[in-house]
Amino acid sequence: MNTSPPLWEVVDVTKAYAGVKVNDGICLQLHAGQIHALLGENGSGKSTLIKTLSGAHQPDSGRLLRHGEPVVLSSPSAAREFGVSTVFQEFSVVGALSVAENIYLGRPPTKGGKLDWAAMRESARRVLESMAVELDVDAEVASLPVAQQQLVEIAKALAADASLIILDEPTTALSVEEIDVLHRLLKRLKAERRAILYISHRLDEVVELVDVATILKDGQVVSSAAQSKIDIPYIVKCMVGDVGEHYPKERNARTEVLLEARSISTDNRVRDVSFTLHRGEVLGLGGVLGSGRTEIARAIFGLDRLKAGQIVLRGEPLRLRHPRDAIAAGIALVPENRKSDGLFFNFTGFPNISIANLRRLGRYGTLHPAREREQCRELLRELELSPHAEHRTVGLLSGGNQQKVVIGRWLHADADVFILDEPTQGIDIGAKIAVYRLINRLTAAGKGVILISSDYDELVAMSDRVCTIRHGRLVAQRTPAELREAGQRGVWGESEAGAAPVHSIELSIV
Amino acid sequence: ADYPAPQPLKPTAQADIGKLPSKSGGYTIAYMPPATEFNYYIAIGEGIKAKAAKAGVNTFMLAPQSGADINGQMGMIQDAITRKVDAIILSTHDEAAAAPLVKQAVAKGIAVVIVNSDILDFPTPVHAVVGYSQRKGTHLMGDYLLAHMPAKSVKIGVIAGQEGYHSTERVGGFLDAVKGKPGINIVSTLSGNWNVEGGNTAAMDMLQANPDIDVIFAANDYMIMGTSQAAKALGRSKVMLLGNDGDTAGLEQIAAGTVTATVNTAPFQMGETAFDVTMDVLSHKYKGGFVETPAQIVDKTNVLPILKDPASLYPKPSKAY
Amino acid sequence: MKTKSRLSSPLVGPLVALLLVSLLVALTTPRFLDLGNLSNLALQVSIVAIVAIGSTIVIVSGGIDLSPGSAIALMTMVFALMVRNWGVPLGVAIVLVLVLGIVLGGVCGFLSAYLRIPPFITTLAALSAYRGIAFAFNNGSPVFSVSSDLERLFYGTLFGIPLPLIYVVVLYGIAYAFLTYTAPGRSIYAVGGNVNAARLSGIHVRRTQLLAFLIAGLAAAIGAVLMSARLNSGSPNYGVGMELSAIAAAVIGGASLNGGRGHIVNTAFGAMTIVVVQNGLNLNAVPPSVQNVVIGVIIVAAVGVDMWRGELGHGVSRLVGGKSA
Amino acid sequence: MKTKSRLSSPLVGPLVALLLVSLLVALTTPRFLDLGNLSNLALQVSIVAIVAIGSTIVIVSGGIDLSPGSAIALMTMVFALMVRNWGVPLGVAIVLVLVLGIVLGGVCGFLSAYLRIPPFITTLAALSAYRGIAFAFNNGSPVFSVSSDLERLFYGTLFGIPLPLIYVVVLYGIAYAFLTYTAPGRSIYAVGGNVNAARLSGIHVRRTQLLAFLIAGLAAAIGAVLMSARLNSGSPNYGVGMELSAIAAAVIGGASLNGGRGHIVNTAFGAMTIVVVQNGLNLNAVPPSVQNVVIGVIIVAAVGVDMWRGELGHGVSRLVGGKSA
Ligand SMILES: Nc1ncnc2c1ncn2[C@@H]1O[C@H](COP(=O)(O)OP(=O)(O)OP(=O)(O)O)[C@@H](O)[C@H]1O
Ligand SMILES: Nc1ncnc2c1ncn2[C@@H]1O[C@H](COP(=O)(O)OP(=O)(O)OP(=O)(O)O)[C@@H](O)[C@H]1O
Ligand SMILES: [Mg+2]
Ligand SMILES: [Mg+2]
Repeated sequence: MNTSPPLWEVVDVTKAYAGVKVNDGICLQLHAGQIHALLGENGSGKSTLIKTLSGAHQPDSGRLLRHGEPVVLSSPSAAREFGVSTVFQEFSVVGALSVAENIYLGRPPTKGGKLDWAAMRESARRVLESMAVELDVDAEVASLPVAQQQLVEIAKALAADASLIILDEPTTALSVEEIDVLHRLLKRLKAERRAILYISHRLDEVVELVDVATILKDGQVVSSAAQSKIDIPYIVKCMVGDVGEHYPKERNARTEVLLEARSISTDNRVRDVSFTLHRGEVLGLGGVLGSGRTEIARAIFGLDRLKAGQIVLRGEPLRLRHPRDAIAAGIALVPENRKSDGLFFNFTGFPNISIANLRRLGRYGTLHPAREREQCRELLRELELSPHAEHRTVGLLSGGNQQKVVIGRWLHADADVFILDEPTQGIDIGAKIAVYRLINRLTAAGKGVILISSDYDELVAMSDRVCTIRHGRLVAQRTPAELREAGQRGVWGESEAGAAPVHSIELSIV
Repeated sequence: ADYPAPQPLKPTAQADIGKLPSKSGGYTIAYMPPATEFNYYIAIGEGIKAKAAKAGVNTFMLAPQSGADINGQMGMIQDAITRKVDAIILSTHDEAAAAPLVKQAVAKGIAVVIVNSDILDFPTPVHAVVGYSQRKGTHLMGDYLLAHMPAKSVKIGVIAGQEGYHSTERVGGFLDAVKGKPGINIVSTLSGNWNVEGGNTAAMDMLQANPDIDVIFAANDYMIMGTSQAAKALGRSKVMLLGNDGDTAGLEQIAAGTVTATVNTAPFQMGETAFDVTMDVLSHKYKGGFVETPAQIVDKTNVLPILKDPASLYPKPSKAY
Repeated sequence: MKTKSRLSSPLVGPLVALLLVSLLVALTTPRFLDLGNLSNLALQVSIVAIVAIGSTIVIVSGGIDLSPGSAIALMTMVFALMVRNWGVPLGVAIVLVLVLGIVLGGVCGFLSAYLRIPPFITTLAALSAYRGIAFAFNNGSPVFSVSSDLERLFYGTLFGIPLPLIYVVVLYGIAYAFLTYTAPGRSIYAVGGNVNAARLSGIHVRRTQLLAFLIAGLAAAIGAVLMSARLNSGSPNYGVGMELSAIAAAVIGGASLNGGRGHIVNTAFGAMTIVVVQNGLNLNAVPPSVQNVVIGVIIVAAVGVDMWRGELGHGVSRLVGGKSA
Repeated sequence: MKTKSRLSSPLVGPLVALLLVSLLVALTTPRFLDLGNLSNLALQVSIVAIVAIGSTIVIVSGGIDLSPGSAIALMTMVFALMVRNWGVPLGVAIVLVLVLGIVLGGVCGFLSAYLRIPPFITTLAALSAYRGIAFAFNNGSPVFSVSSDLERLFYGTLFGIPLPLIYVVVLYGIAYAFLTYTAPGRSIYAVGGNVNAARLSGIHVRRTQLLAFLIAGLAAAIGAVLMSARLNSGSPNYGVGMELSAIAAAVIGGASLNGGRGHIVNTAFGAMTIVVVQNGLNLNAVPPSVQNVVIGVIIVAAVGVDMWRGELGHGVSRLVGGKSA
């Protein structure tokens, strides 16, 4: 353990929103050359603490010490002066600006009072190189997929060359490869004796990376760095108590084919993809970032028109001109970007659930509030959804509950095929397990699930079959068993070539 | 020419007509009022058009829609100069603003005739001025009220236009006549923003605040028509309603008895006169100066003859009288 | 808790504002509370209140409508001409004007929803174009003394209640029912709240955006008919600035210009607040210049108070919504 | 490719639009290309172009400014009175007006940035209030023939070049440098693009929003001085509708009302497009009613074209990124 005096110390910090204490007397110490994990369920107050440490807001009480000296972080810029830089959970990038400008947002290099564009673009390039990321520094950030935006967010924090680097769920959108690169980078920074505070709901990556961990529950520290053991069972126990099996996989696959994609292609990167989804089956889609998994989902959900090929549902060929057609046919999409594509933050939970199937609320386009309440309450119980969902706008629900709301929407719409794009992104282990149980309930009911996940273990554990997507092509289909043999590293990458021929598995399932 | 003899302008305001290029026929005349939103200026334009048609002269109107758009009018004058018209018949809410451009026009040999104005000292020399005196007109209306007092002592409400020259002059003229006279009490003054809508709202509130009002004077006919709607709605048909302009619709309401009287400034004839003067200027017959056009009080007793002569009215009456 | 302030008891704020303003006026002018003046108020508020229904629905759908003032001018002209000059029976003329209103709204709606030109732009263009067309009729001259039956539409009463008051109550009732108890109404909130989520939920986004404008057009048309009835005339000068009063009413009523939020009934309170202020100033014969200043202050104050009330609840969704005006 | 269309060659669209319109006008009226008419155009575009600098910067910062028209009216009044009635030397008066402009802008900026009242509301209130105050001076009558030196500010020339043209070029140069090569300039884009991100990146969000309005106020003040010089007078009626022309100029120039996007130079092209159209219509003596319609159509068309050019680049990314206007 580290004996030198802490670089930063959080002493008894309390922060309340609308009277609710979301940080309650929190203490922790951050040492140079140490990677410190901050763990806890959704809504346990991690980001709130981070915002305090980054000067984004002021604590109601408590102190921050730097080298033992009390300091006040009156604003994000003040925090930066003290050598704190942060990767925020809600990114802090500006879509309308270029990658380079975002990396130096708020502190652009100047020469003689004049902005030095050349220097900015050059150093931006260097930062991205150090992260082994290939990105056009002139690209407009809004034009990049979420994952790459997250990489820009990380680059932004690293470019600040800070003594304390805080990362609030930096890997939600990343896949194994990028995560590896990031971890190697963080370890190097640690070697440079910087302090690192790391937040993630991916416990597998956490345990392999961090030195110590502070665990929060309901805004309080339940296990300090000194106490915490760095192993998943302990952490989970502290966070959510006993949960039993982390991947409670049930195999409900039947032989009946539910959905079939016949060599479909779109203008949006999907090339000649074929697969079948059986009733009660979970079909996993694996691949590196931008391999085109989300794009396949978009094609099946009618968001991108088919250039070639055919989608067949229950033996009937489908014509999808619009998501509406897919929904009408019983296809559901839980989008990877919950906040921008999934939720209505102007609604409470119930309207969010019923929106995709208003027909159920009354005839001739009328809505009966009573009917809505009754239907949604039933789902609320079934999903073990927080009762707050009925009266609070979804912005006030935890990540896990928000995700349940979106899934609940499609249960309410009584869909048959569920496309879950990164369904456990950014939600805590307890909520994840709840989602897994939900998947089991779906498959048990004979529904088909297409699971897109960058969480390798999750994908392998929860899928009945896993397709490998590369450059928009489906290059292999294997059983989880076969994958485990292949081992984790670079499993989706070019490296391992010849995969089992597609048809062989068909037989093995039938 | 069939218009009253001109009175001289201030020497500084009289442009030398002799300096105009002498050209016989083939004239193009631009009529440039401050706005099309006031029917009044359309009526003047129709007067010009009517005469021009007879004389086979080419005229066109160029004006912003809103009287507030001074800048727009200036732009249009600039464009008219660029287009090298022979004469500009100009009416503006803002002499000083127009002055620099008028100077340009005159220098370029374009005849400039100011219409619907009575100022003898335009900031820069012009060739002629045609119009009537705002103050004199409403002063007549004041006298008319004194002559036709509905009671020994009357409570009067005034509906002014939006603050500015026309409102000040017209209300001023009326007040000059009645102020301090026995039995005259001005109980309220509100603005009706020159339009029917505003006159109606102002009158509604005015009649609410002062249920015992006997007379309402409005600075133009639109506002008095809005007022008559309000009076009717509140069942106050006995209130004496006095307007200003001689708008056809206003005259018709006088005939119908819903408005008591107005100052008829005969915009159509003013237009005709302005055209005659302009032609005389172009043919160097005009000696310069200000031609005052008639302004006359019209009430039930003398409205019919006017309405019976639609040829010299714009817009045309809604029915034959 | 935002929910609380928005759905369960969302009516408090603007109503309080209205009552405060009324109290103030009542103190300065006893006459304010005369039955006469109250019905006078009803007449005055009716038109803007009805137009504001449309503005609110467009705002909730995530748009903005700058066109109703000009659209009203155009429609009063067409209406007056139909009845007075073209010999169209009153009833038919009214129906035709309502259709015209829907068309005018539809043009903005189509351009905004299907060609994706920002509503601010399409309706700004309409603001200019519609009034232009209005001036093209009867070469810009107003059309007076249209028909005496027409006047009764506005000045008439039912059981002693002024008709306009009845129209307002009925129309707000319909609007409320539509927004609360129908799928299209719910969709308008959804589209205004999050376009992408709405599209992925299978909502007819464009159709919904269009619908909002069609309703706004209809509301403007009703306003135009009442305006013509009130002044028994049509004029290309009517309705100047109406769009701004209507938007102000919606916003004072707490509608969010980011879309997705707004309670129709509060718009009525917002409209009344504005009219009460004007009435109070007129009753005290305050010069128009000062009136403009006061109106301006009232708007800011009303919204300011509402913002301030909101803060607590909004915090989060502001953050996640990532949108803050 | 979006990047290209935004960063490398963003000037194409609006410039093309301008050239097309000019060509059209030139064909209908040979006189259009007279040197006389061209300098006439320069005079006409100057004021709105300068005011539009402010409107653009506010729009880029994520706001909207409806106040400049009224602010100009107020400032021309104060200016004219200072020079003509209160005996303030011209130079001093100009400086004072510029200060006044900054104050007027500051009021809206403070309310929007620090009290978080949506700019649409604060500036809508100012639109009403400032004109009201303007009317309160000199009891609403314009102030004429202020000073002949004043006129020269507008009608004068330098090496035969009309002064207003020089002002425009210089001011746009400054604005361009400010927006491209200074930290505050970039902050305006950042804040307009994403408030929260900007805040978390240590940008003084509220200060930046305020700054945008201060600049807008200054631009309006310069516009007011030129307006007074052009008309050698001050009047509470000046500048009506100026805010909309200025916004239209910015938007035709491709500025996004969602903030964060917009190229100042294109605003100049946008302003010219509008003025060229008006000029063309005037030269052909097209009646004002038709003019309004044409203006409206032009606005929509210009923006529509720009949108459409964008789509190609945006379409996909928008949905993948999950961001859509
Ligand atoms: N601005 C705010 N206003 C009101 N409540 C808030 C605000 N921000 C966060 N909260 C609430 O405070 C609690 C803690 O939120 P916080 O974001 O810190 O949790 P977290 O640990 O980061 O959760 P997650 O793992 O999902 O990111 C949650 O219940 C959240 O709803
Ligand atoms: N912001 C956007 N970016 C890219 N494509 C879009 C966008 N908005 C709409 N589209 C495309 O336009 C089409 C219609 O989408 P949208 O759902 O908005 O229309 P709609 O409301 O279903 O149409 P309608 O109401 O006429 O049925 C879809 O194919 C969608 O992909
Ligand atoms: Mg968090
Ligand atoms: Mg993806």
